[in-house]
Amino acid sequence: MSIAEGTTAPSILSANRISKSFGEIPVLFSVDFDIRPGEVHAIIGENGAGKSTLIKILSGIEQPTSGTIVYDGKTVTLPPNGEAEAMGIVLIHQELNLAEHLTVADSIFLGREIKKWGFLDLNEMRRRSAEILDSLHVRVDPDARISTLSVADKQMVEIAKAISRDARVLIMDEPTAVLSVGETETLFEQIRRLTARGVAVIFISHKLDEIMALAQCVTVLRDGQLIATVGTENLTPDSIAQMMVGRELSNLYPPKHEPDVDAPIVLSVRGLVAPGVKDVSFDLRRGEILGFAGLIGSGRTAVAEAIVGLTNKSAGDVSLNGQPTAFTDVAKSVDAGLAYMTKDRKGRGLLLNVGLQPNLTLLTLKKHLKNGFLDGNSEQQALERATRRFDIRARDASVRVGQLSGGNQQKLMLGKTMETEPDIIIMDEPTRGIDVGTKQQIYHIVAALAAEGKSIIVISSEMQEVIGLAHRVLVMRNGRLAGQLEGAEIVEAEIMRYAAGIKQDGDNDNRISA
Amino acid sequence: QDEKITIGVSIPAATHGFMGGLNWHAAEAEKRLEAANPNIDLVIVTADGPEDQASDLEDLVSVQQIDALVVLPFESEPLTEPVRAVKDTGAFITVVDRGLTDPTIQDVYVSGNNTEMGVNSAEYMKTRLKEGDNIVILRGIPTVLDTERFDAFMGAIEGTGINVLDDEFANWNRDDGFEVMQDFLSRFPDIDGVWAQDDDITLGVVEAIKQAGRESEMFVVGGAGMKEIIKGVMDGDALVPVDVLYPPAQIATAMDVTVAHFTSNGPVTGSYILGSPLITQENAEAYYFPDSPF
Amino acid sequence: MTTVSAPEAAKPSRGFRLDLKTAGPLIALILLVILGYSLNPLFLGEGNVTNILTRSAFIGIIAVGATFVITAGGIDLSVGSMAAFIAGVMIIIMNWAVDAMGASLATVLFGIGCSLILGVGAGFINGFLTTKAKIEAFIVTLGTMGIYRSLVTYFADGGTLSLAGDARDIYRPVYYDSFLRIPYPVWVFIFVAIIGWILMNRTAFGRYCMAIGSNEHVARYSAIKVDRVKTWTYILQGLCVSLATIIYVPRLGSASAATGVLWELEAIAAVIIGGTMLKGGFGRVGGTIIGALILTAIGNILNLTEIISNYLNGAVQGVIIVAAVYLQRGSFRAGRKKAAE
Amino acid sequence: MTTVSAPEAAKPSRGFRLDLKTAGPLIALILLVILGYSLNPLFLGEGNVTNILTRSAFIGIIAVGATFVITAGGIDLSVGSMAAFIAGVMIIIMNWAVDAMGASLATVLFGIGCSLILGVGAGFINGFLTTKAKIEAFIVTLGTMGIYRSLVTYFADGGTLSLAGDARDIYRPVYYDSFLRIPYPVWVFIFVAIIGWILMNRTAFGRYCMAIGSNEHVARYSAIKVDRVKTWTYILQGLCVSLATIIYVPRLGSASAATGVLWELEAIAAVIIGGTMLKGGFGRVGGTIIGALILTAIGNILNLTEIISNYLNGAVQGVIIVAAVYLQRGSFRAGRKKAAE
Ligand SMILES: Nc1ncnc2c1ncn2[C@@H]1O[C@H](COP(=O)(O)OP(=O)(O)OP(=O)(O)O)[C@@H](O)[C@H]1O
Ligand SMILES: Nc1ncnc2c1ncn2[C@@H]1O[C@H](COP(=O)(O)OP(=O)(O)OP(=O)(O)O)[C@@H](O)[C@H]1O
Ligand SMILES: [Mg+2]
Ligand SMILES: [Mg+2]
Repeated sequence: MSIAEGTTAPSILSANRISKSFGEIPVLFSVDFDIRPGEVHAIIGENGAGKSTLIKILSGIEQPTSGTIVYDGKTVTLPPNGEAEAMGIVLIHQELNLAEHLTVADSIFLGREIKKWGFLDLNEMRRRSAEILDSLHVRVDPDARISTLSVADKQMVEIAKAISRDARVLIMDEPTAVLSVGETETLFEQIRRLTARGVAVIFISHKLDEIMALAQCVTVLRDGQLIATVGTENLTPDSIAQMMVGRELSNLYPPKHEPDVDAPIVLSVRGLVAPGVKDVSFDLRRGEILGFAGLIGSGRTAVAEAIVGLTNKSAGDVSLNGQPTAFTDVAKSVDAGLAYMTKDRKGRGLLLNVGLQPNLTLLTLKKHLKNGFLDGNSEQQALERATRRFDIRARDASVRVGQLSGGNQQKLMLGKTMETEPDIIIMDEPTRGIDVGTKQQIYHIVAALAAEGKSIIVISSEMQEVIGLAHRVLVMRNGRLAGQLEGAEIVEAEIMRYAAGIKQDGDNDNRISA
Repeated sequence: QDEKITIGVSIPAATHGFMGGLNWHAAEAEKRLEAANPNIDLVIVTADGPEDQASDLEDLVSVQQIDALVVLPFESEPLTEPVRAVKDTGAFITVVDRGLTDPTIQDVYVSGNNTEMGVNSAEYMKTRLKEGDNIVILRGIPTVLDTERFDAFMGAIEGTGINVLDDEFANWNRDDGFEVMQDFLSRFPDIDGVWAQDDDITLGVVEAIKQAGRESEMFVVGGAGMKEIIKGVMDGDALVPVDVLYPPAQIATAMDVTVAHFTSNGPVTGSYILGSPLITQENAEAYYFPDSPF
Repeated sequence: MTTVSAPEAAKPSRGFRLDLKTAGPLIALILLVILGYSLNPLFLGEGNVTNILTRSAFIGIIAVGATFVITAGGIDLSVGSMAAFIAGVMIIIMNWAVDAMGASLATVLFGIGCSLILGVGAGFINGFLTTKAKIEAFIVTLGTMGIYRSLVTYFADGGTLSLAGDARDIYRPVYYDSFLRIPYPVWVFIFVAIIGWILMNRTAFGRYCMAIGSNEHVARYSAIKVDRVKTWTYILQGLCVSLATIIYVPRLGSASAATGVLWELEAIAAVIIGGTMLKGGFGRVGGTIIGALILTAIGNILNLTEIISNYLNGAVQGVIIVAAVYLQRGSFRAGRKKAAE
Repeated sequence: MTTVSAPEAAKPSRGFRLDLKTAGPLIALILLVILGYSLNPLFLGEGNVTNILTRSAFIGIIAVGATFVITAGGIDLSVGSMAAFIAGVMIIIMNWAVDAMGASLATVLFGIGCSLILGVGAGFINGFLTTKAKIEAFIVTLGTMGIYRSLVTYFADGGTLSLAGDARDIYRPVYYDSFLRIPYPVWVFIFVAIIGWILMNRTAFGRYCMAIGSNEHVARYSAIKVDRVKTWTYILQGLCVSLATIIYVPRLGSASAATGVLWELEAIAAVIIGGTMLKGGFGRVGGTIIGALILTAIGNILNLTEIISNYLNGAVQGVIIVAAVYLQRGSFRAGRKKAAE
């Protein structure tokens, strides 16, 4: 891809002095933006900076309060509700935007069905879906219902859906937030293929290395203001981060304190078999941060859900502080001091149509009872505490969670889980969609918790996160533990090898328990 | 005499043919009586169930401030107390059709006669059928008056040797009458008579019999006096040769009597039991009201 | 990328699932047939089977429409009253036409045409109030339910509207005659079922209904004209009611306040028994047909036997419905559990 | 960052939102009162107001229970039949007690106790079948609706079950007497309304109901015992039905197959008119109370005037209900539109 080519070409889509307010609350202030065919243009900024809002305006989903949009050299008013797709502007929403009851093929072609004599050409749609999914190396059946897919697979379906459309401008709002390295790599291949054909791609991500790898040009937003638009060749991840956050960002990851090898084992799993899990054994020590790595669908989430009682295990033992336990529901595991934070914040984590406070306290409502009745003040205080601790930013007082920016939803969910004050916490993709500044905060919180003697399992598809945080990393593959890495062994290449099945630990599972 | 007199009329809503006819007669009587007596205001309210009717009675007292009440109770027992409450306000009470459990409440009682209706139907059956003949029965909705009719009928045919093959509820509804009869027809190869008890049901029954082509095997006895049926009886329909009257016009009688209480000089009291005579080709003319919706 | 990942896990094998899901209601129906036959062998007599099929046509046709409404996340409580209303107006119009120009095939066709227009209009009103005035479907259709029922009572003066005899004679065969030994109403039912099935499973419209019922935002963002599609489901429902009325009127030649009482409940029950979800998103026309047959068969079986007190008919009906749905759900419990995750 | 963040951000300004949302049904009710008064000033006479309040107690109390069921994403069609059934059994039991040991306050209290137990039991059955047997609430409660209605018909042998005269005399004041000029049923209604409001808005249970109705998965992941809470909503519903029955029986002293017919529809309508969403997730007990008052007032207004034919009662009722809900929704349309995003 040559940038030179891009710079000479006229821009295909541009925004001039766009402002946007929701009710009284301004979210974007006079932002300019433009993109040329064949270019990947990244938008970065803190959570709530207005990135999603900007691209919603660029795709017609939201109408700007003021300012104009020029598409193909003509000033246009983009039609609402994704109708701009017909004009070649395709958007992948930040939050999953699939109907759970439909099949994969139905979803990919929703609103744009292939017909033969007026009837749906199911075979053709199935075939084409399979083809697109194949090109993305996604192994899902086109006939599978969306509700049966994992979050990552759903995201891949969304990507497949977007790629299948004849886009001239393809806008992706944090498509990689739930993807692991492998899937991300595949996605990038596809993006490069599209840009080579002249498609313009707008790309939002909080993963700065991805931006360096993919984009030619970066627009930085802060507080709804345009800070700068720069070519990536002049940037380093550090300088981007600084532009975003407005301050120097040093050591993203806190220093690892030495794990205490004699610390008692707080959680011990032996021979766990459950839906999606085939014979998994491991131990977790007090004060330890244990990373779980692996590909999509490798069964990490399934392990966590089986442990806390969200799914029924069919075999195996789980003991907590040496006591055998069998949680039949989440309440029991929470009471025992073991909390699980889901990665599916929209479907499993948060009630989107209510406010922040009921969401934050839902898991721990019992703590906010006074004489058996809910104590609004106590809930309010909890919210204030969590807002401070996790830097949750809502612009409007009465905002419902569904209206929060993605990253702020994630922070709220983190706050919700931490409200239980667990001794052991399993975090599934804890920093999904969170900006670097806040990420740093969260990493420090995690490290501090471990130093306090809490034990933490971090399930993450972001390799760097696992590497940067964990004392020990378990790699899963096809529902089994493929390997264990410790100390200096924890490097990307090693993890990948286990995850892809190129390397395997001895068949002896016991080795894996430290 | 110029004092305004308000008379409340509380009846069930027109949910099936008979009640429809009753509603029509009430409305006609209202027009007629109000035209004839300018100082009298009749207020008709319709109810969907016993509790609804109890509420209607309260409303007639509290907002219409009635001087007299004509009531056809949805069910006898539940409405006894509410009617008594109206009586306690000093209103003149006329009860229609279904008697209250405490007859001392009413000043006038106007009624058809469910027992007689059942008995008369059975008597006619007896004239047409002999020992060993088979009949089927289609009942209304499980309520007190249906039970009264049914028990009276069963009592009257007891010992005659006429077999009641089965009885089912047809909800005073044509469609249900049609379907239940269809099923009776496919179930029983030999049916000699049908007691449908209500003319709405009769219409459905007749269609089912015609569909099966078994008109010649049996006859049907309905009840109430629907104009279509009466017309058939007049014309000598062999399938439905007779009908048993259960006059929807009784409400008009009751209203007349109640108005008479205020307009005539002498006191009006007592019972007016309208019989449930058998309507045959000979006397049908007298029961035929082509303008009535029923 | 070496995503060898879960190849087995992802294959839900469509054929299998479809089978299981259709199988649910079907098994319940078969059990019911066996029950009916064992109580009274006449249950499977040709006459009785024809009766059941013909009867189930009314509820079945209406329920096909209801399947679309419910799949798209709506509900229509007005269908029974609407049927009574359409039947009533149709009769008034035909009688008027007979007076004006005598009874002929044209009169009947004219009446049928009016019925179709009324159905579409009534459906449109429900759809319009739901989508444009943004009133809950439950309230809108509860309201129109009262309105239609009242209007027919009013038109009939509390009594019955009857079709003039000569028009009746011309119209009568539509209910009572057969083609290839199958009565016309059953043909209409088959026709509606096939069209409905195709519409639901083989056209974009059906997909849109499911998408809207499943997640309205998603549907909206997919450039689906949500309000239009929803309105169309109500219009379709109205059309189905009108078709049901067209085969209903020749049966008894009359309409009254008692016509179609509680049909809405039966239609919705048929839809749910058939496996469509009340909350929307998942519609199964085939199941609905079976649901309608199950409901009719239950009533029929109760009429064919004397074992139980008449007073308990409703109880038996209730027990059988619950049991039928339990069986049906039970038979693919395993499959559902995963889906429910 | 201009984030107003924590303190203000977190303040959901409860007062304001509550006001707007309660205002909807309230405005409709006020308009209705004005209509009633203009038709007949006696509408606001003390006697009539008392009548309206007392009457609305039945539906109101049942609807409070229904608010919980619906908020948690369920539905209960069986309430009307359940009321008839409980009333019937209660009468049988009391009559039996009178025979056995004479009529006394104890007899009545015994009957009341049995009624409460029956209500809880019936609610539990609905809840159990819905959550454990995993049958759709619509089907379960359609089934139990038929079953209870049949049973009461059976117990009454097709007739009426009447409370023995002497027990009736003791029990009668519960409906007809007043305390501070407010009849007892109204007191019970007020009591149930307050308890219901507190339960919904000030306890964990209410919060759980909303969470479950809004997203069952999230509820489960938030350590909520979904099945248990749902079952409790049905039990609560049963309890409310039983309370309504306890004040109903002394009114008419009897029960029959005609008792409580269509109460389920009225109760659900009251709930929806009050602003609770049929899809669950959002429950408003205060609105339900107003909804019940609106429904009762409509019925009462129809008795105030003779302007319109009785045949059209249902139509007027329908129009008013739809209009009331339209007004209500309209008044905070702006708020909703945004909320619908
Ligand atoms: N529909 C809405 N109503 C009210 N406020 C909204 C709405 N949508 C977004 N906002 C507010 O606008 C601001 C910008 O949100 P936006 O989603 O654009 O952030 P973002 O940059 O995409 O953040 P993230 O990285 O967390 O996704 C946030 O404060 C958010 O709460
Ligand atoms: N309840 C269940 N029943 C059957 N299979 C399940 C269940 N839960 C998960 N699985 C399957 O188990 C596999 C592992 O899924 P899981 O979500 O645990 O993966 P993961 O490693 O967390 O992947 P990612 O988080 O990247 O999506 C998937 O193929 C999934 O379909
Ligand atoms: Mg965003
Ligand atoms: Mg997973």
